[in-house]
Amino acid sequence: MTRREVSIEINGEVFERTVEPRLLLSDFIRHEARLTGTHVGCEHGVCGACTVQLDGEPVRSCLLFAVQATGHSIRTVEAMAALDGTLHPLQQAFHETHALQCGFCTPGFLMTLEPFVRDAEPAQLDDRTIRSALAGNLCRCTGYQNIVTAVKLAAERTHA
Amino acid sequence: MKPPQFEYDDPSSIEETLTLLTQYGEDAKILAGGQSLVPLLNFRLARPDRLIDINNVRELDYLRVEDGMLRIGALTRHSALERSSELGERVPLLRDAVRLVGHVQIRNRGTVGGSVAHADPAAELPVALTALSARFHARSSRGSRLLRADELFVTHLTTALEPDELLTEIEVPLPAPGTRHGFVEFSRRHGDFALGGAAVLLESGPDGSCRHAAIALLAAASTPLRASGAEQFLVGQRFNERVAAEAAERAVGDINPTGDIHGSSNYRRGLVKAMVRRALVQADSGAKEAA
Amino acid sequence: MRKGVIGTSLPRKEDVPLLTGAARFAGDVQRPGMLHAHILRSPFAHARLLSLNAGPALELPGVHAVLTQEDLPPAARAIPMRMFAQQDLEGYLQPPLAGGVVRYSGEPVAMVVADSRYEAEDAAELVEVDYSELPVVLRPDEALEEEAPRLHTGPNRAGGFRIEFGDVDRAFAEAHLVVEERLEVGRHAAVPLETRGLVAEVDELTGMLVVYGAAKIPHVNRRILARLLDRPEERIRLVELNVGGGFGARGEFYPEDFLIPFCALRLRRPVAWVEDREEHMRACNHSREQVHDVAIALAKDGRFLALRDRFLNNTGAYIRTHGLVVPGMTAALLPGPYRWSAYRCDASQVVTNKTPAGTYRAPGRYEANFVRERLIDVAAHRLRLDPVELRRRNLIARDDMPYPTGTHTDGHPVVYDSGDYALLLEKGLARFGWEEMRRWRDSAPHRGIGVGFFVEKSGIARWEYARVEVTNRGETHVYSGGASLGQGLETVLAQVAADTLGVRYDDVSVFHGDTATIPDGMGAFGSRAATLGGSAVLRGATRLRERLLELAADELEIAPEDLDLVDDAVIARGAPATRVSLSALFELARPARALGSNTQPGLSEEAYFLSEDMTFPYGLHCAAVEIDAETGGVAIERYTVAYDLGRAINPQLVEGQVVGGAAQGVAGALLEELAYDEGGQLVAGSFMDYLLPTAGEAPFVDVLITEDAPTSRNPLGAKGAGEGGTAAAGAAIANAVADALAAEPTRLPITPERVLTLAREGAR
Amino acid sequence: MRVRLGPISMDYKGIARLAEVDEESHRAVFVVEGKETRGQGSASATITNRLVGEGGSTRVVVGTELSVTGRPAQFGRGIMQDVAAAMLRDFAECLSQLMMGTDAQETALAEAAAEPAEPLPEKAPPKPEASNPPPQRPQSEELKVGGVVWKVIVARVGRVLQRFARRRRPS
Repeated sequence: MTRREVSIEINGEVFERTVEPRLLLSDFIRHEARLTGTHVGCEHGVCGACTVQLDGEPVRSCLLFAVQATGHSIRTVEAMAALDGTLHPLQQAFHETHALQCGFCTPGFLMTLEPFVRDAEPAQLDDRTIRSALAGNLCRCTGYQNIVTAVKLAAERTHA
Repeated sequence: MKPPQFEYDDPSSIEETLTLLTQYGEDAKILAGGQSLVPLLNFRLARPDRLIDINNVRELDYLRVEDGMLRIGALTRHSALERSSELGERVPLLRDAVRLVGHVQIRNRGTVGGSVAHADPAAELPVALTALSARFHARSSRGSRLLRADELFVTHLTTALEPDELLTEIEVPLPAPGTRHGFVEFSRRHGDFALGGAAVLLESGPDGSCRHAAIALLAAASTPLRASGAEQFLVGQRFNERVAAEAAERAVGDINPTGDIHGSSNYRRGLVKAMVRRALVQADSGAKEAA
Repeated sequence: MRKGVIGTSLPRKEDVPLLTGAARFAGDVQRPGMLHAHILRSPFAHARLLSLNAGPALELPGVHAVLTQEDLPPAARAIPMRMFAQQDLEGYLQPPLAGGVVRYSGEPVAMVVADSRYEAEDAAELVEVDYSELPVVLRPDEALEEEAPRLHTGPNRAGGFRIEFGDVDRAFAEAHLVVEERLEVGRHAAVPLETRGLVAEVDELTGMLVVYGAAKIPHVNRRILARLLDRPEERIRLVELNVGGGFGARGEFYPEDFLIPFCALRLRRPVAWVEDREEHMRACNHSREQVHDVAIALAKDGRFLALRDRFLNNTGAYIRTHGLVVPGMTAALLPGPYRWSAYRCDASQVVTNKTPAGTYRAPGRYEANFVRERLIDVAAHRLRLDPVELRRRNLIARDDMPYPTGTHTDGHPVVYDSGDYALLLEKGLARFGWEEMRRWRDSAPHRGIGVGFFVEKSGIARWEYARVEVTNRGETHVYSGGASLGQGLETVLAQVAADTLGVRYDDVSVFHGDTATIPDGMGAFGSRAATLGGSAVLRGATRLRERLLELAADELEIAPEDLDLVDDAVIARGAPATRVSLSALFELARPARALGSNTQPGLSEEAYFLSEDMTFPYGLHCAAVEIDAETGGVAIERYTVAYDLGRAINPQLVEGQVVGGAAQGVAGALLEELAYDEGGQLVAGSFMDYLLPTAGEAPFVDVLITEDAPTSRNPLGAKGAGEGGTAAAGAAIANAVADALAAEPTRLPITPERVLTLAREGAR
Repeated sequence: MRVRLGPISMDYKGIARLAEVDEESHRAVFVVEGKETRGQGSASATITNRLVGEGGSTRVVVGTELSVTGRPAQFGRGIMQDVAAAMLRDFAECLSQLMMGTDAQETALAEAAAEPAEPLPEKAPPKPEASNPPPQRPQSEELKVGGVVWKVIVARVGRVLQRFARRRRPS
């Protein structure tokens, strides 16, 4: 198969590699860019653990090929906390409300919810809307309850 | 679960795409949003020799109203539909339908053309577009043609598009002012493909009776299905619960949905009936009209 | 306790790396020269393996090896049981790779090793395997029929036992009412979000075999691996990394736990294997599938006279590490919180052509609670008695504690240690708003409310190890024989250590799961990590505190009882300026100094904790549901779990355990089912059809934690918290659906179609 | 043999054989067995064809039991049901065309409805006869599902069935 040169910007850094077209973006991020915070839970687009932001919008990286990300900018969980280690308000809210247990699904949730919390109007922040916003990410540990609480807390602080 | 090998092209224009399709035809597969195709690749249930990625064909990404038509470029993402205020005002049925497609990550990537070309009878957009009497533009190096939904959708996951053809645009006639709509579905989980559903458009005459009705059924057959018997029945009727129930009964009269572990054929038939009735009631209440 | 660290909802110690993407899971490990394995699995549920030709696969560039059963050493013929083993079961154990016959779809047949996972999967497609299909049996009752296809040399009933006390037959003969039902629980599974994964390598410098990706029971698995590899235990190091959920299934010793290390030894290259979701669904332990023929005998006033059950546990194609644990737990805890004068339970472990089964959160109890509580509701309906009232009349009284139930499991007698069941029942109902919800139910059709009472067990496998140390920087390190699967082990153990020693919570670090730094341990299962692990830490920390005070007493020339340990120093009570820091004490305890002054060198205290027996937390699930009579959809209006744990070390963590557990239990009642077709193909083999609940389906769960009945079986007074959230969820949901439909569901899960069938046919 | 359903494609190598011919009850059973050419899965189908007289026309009742192993069986949402339904429909159409084409006097309508691994019920509503020809598929030359093997099987089934049908004619 014809390998392709790709040049992908992830968290502000450009990664240039020559890859098979079939290489999944999730594998590129994890194994080529060595950013293992993005997790793979099903590889068929249901669990949401591999969610990253493509040009600012949450997408499933297991349903994209690395070659497709050339020229685009990818953001992963590693980019959320400040360089000095200060957690992003959403991360902080997750921490305070016990919104994670095993934490495997957490990066995917954070990538999905970061734009949601940023853009959410206060009127949207009822349980139903929040649950709908995070229904594309599976969590097996928490039963989602504390994640809903974390979203409310983070949104309150963000829009205060 | 890694995809098999394939060659990859990423044309940047329709012309270039058509040339590639002419060259590779059967052996190639169009990659649009990839939200249905890539899982099949990862499972190695699809093994095209070549993927023609049209995500760089920007000329296919548009949404505009002209000449009483909503024109949707095949590469328009679900999320673009969802966000379009014009769509919400002019074709709210489509907006309601697209909101039910998968989850936000799916809608950010999935495309209207991809959803149509994948021809899953349980998918929301093909059903909504069927109810809306949309027409589908297909192009190849040989020329172009325009297909109706009943011409396009052949069976499960199969359209009438020839191997060298590219779906380029979906045109949706704008519903007449005052047209009311309903879109209802039932799935076992949030965002899953539904087990049954219905899309409905109702237009009333000055006396309040039904002048025009469109009913399309979701997951009722191997393709999206118009319930023409029920539609005809509704015309001239004044709407009430009994009429809705009767129309629903007629809508599922001779459907025979495929059963699976989530529900038998019988269960699904009853479910689609309930969905039709509810969609009609929703349309009648008019609560969902306009954004 | 002194600082009130225990009992406080502190933020979790584990979080920051997990939130920032810095945490490392097994799939994140990358070693120089690492190869990737892919397991070739049988597509057939039952077939003779005629031939296997790896030739074409080996020709593919990048392919290093294809291993089959012929390559395995004799010692590795079968994976042994680690719990509730029975001699009869030996003939049903699973080999790491199939030879001769495959017995379930998904059984490992060969292993392909290549430079990348992509290439390994390419190569696996080229391995030519010839099978000759054999007849398939999938249901446990059918497996016991005379003409059923036989899986192994022995009968399809691989094992079983009877538990009995009292005169059951007489009680049934004299009963006012006998209620008998066939009740079934569908097959579902733990399905953690992280699939399993392992990386094995031989450290070139030391010759040590290192396996990353251990979970749950690293020391136990090292023992098994050593035996199968015929290698000394101390030449094997298992390392637990971050673990993405376990719930009973992950961390047991599976075929891959042998194959990957074996392959690394053989190829002398690091070998990685990350299970994909499709294989996880077919390879990792399933659970829950049981068929009960159960009966209850009642007196006229509703008094329970006797309980009789005969049940089959569908354990799939092989007996795995759990032996008879699941049927054992079912039979031992089926009597629940009630008084019975007689009980008989015949348990059978039955093999079929499905994926082998093991434990899943509240193993055996989820099933038992469904069976018992469902049957009690049926009885209440027949007696025209309020189901709650019927329970109230039969609860074991507080004054009867400790209460020997007359049952036992794997050698442990079941003796309830403490409990005030009546009090918990009333508290739970009040919290749920039972009267309010009755009115809610009566105000519209298709609404129902139901309860499920449960007695859980926790802290099985009696002992745990801990070592508590003060470091040269004055910080505290805790080494535990427990393991973390995401439940917050580090947080809880740090709280116990901080509280006991008097140091700051933030200054405590907890280490676990590395056999190189921890000599032994039992791990994390059966809600044991906090109770047994915490008690071991408590004991070690208590001794370390005594030593620190003694050392400081010598240094400050003040009697130990006049000293206190506060944060990072030992201070004189009432004169905090008189102090010696922990780091200074560390220097004093260095060997040269300590040996000179005839004291024990080092600031490290090892402790083992042995519990005389299990503890028994208990609780109540209450559910209110509304049914859509057209779709069969079940909407949960309100859900409450009341749970008495004796003592909650971190209430917020406990609540999280209960809510997450309830989401799993409710999903097992409504959504999740590992459906097979007639040929034995797992058709719910992906996340498209195996329906884990999303945030849209998981109910809001209101949790009431009570501490009315601490246990005396450990110094913390704590009972395990991990499983009660799941234990009675199936029972409560089924009873609420029964109430809404005036019908009697007899099988979980209650899918929309089954709801409609019940609504149509079931009116009682 | 390549089975295709939209983007899904599975290649099998295998055999098709006539397993049973019962002249008395006008019943012919075909068995098709295949192994994935790439991958470990397999597929087998038992196709039962039975002729039923119906006024002036003859109905061919086609039943199929499809058994599939490997990923197509596990990849959910009932795609195997869809594949089976599509295969059977193609089979029926192909058979119908063949028989109508080869013997214009005879009207044989192939009826097909599939629930895999379940004997086909005969409850399919009676179809109007000859005047209503079977729907023409857009690519009737190239069967989407089934491919070459179908044609072979259909030809053989057709021959057997026509033999039955001729014998029925006097009645």
